Amino acid sequence: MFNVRITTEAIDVSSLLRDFSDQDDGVGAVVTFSGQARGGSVTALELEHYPGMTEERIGAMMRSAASRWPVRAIEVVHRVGLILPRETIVWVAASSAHRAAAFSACEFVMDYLKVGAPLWKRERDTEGNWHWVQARASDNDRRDRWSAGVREETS
Amino acid sequence: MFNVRITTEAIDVSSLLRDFSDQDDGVGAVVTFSGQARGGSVTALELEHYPGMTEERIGAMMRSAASRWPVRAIEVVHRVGLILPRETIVWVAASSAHRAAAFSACEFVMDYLKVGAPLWKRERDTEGNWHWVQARASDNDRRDRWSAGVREETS
Amino acid sequence: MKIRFFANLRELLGTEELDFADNNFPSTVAELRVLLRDAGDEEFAAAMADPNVLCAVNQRVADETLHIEAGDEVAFFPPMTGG
Amino acid sequence: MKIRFFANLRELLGTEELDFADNNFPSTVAELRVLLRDAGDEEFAAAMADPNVLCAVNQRVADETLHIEAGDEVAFFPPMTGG
Repeated sequence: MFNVRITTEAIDVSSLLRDFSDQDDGVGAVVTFSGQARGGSVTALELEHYPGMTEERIGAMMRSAASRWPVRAIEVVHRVGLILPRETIVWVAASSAHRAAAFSACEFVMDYLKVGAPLWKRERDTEGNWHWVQARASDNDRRDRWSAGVREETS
Repeated sequence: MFNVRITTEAIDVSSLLRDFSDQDDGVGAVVTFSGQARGGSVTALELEHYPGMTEERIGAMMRSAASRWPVRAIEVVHRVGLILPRETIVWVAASSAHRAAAFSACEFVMDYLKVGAPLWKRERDTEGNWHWVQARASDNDRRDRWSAGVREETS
Repeated sequence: MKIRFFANLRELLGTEELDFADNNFPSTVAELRVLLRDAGDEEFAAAMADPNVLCAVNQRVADETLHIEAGDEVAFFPPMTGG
Repeated sequence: MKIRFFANLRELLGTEELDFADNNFPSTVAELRVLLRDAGDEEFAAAMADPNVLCAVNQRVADETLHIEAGDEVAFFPPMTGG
């Protein structure tokens, strides 16, 4: 029902979606998010995390989502270690009998994960130098809108 | 970039996600929706559509989404004909450099599709009788909230 | 000129298409609805009068006052329930 | 008692863990930050004073006034940038 996994292995979104969709007897709606490493001036990413706390924090986010919307299952898989362009960094899936609930739960978990799960990213530039990624205020804004209550009123 | 397909074949969300994720050089964010036929008192669904108009209408929804958010690609696959419980009825995928755009575009297209694409659903009950599914006011409400402008202001 | 029917309208009428001689063709969607009432049974006639039943002209949902012209593709159907 | 450091703090300090004798342990997060300034170079000291740098006690982000007790798991890290 609530599943979180941190892995150094490559994430295969295709098989994750197959397993997530199959686990339930026709749940109705499944929404997924996958975040990929972009290419261009970044030649690699490295993700570091706080073992234990990461799983605990993401677990709390999933339970919080489930208390707000009638979700059936939520799954998060986050990769750590070295990640190359095009590879998947994170996968979030949510299922529900109601599509609006599945959309909200998936986006909610992703918005909280970005700013509240102890993971840190650094990027390698074309010259081979590593730079820690700075947190963005816009990510805090996206999380905060879930507590503003505006979205629920309009949903 | 914008792809819509109506099919009588079973929809394999797993391979659709693999192809959709692979088409782009590390786009950043991919959001997908899949709607499955529920089981229980409904033993089968049958979907009827207006060929040509269905593709045209969904195409217009995808273009409308792309004009509102910076999306890279949108794909819709909708099954018609006989559909059994657990099978996938519809698939919507949206990709963007920004996760908020991918979430919004995917949900927008799905909300409009529900009430604005010429498809009709009937259900077979446990006694083998077919019943046309009635449109729900809540589906109109979900579409209308995209024109209320509230969501954009909070995003 | 052909008129198409979908879903329960198709079932009520027992056919997915009606032929209309072009010279008898009404000028607006509203007039066409009136003409079509005699094409089926009472339930079909009621559906034609139901404002929830939609008319598409050239694959776009049309206003009741839209003028229909020879060569237009016309269809009637109930509220959509895809997805 | 051990204190863990992540990301750029770990790099600045050159280690992922510091040992503190329990009897020297400060009573609040704020006091611990002051004590830790001497553990690294100037840049590390500045990070310890930076309110954006977070402290987790027992795997929860902690308020500056939180009392730290023997056996607590304490960690410092910059704003999170996962996903």
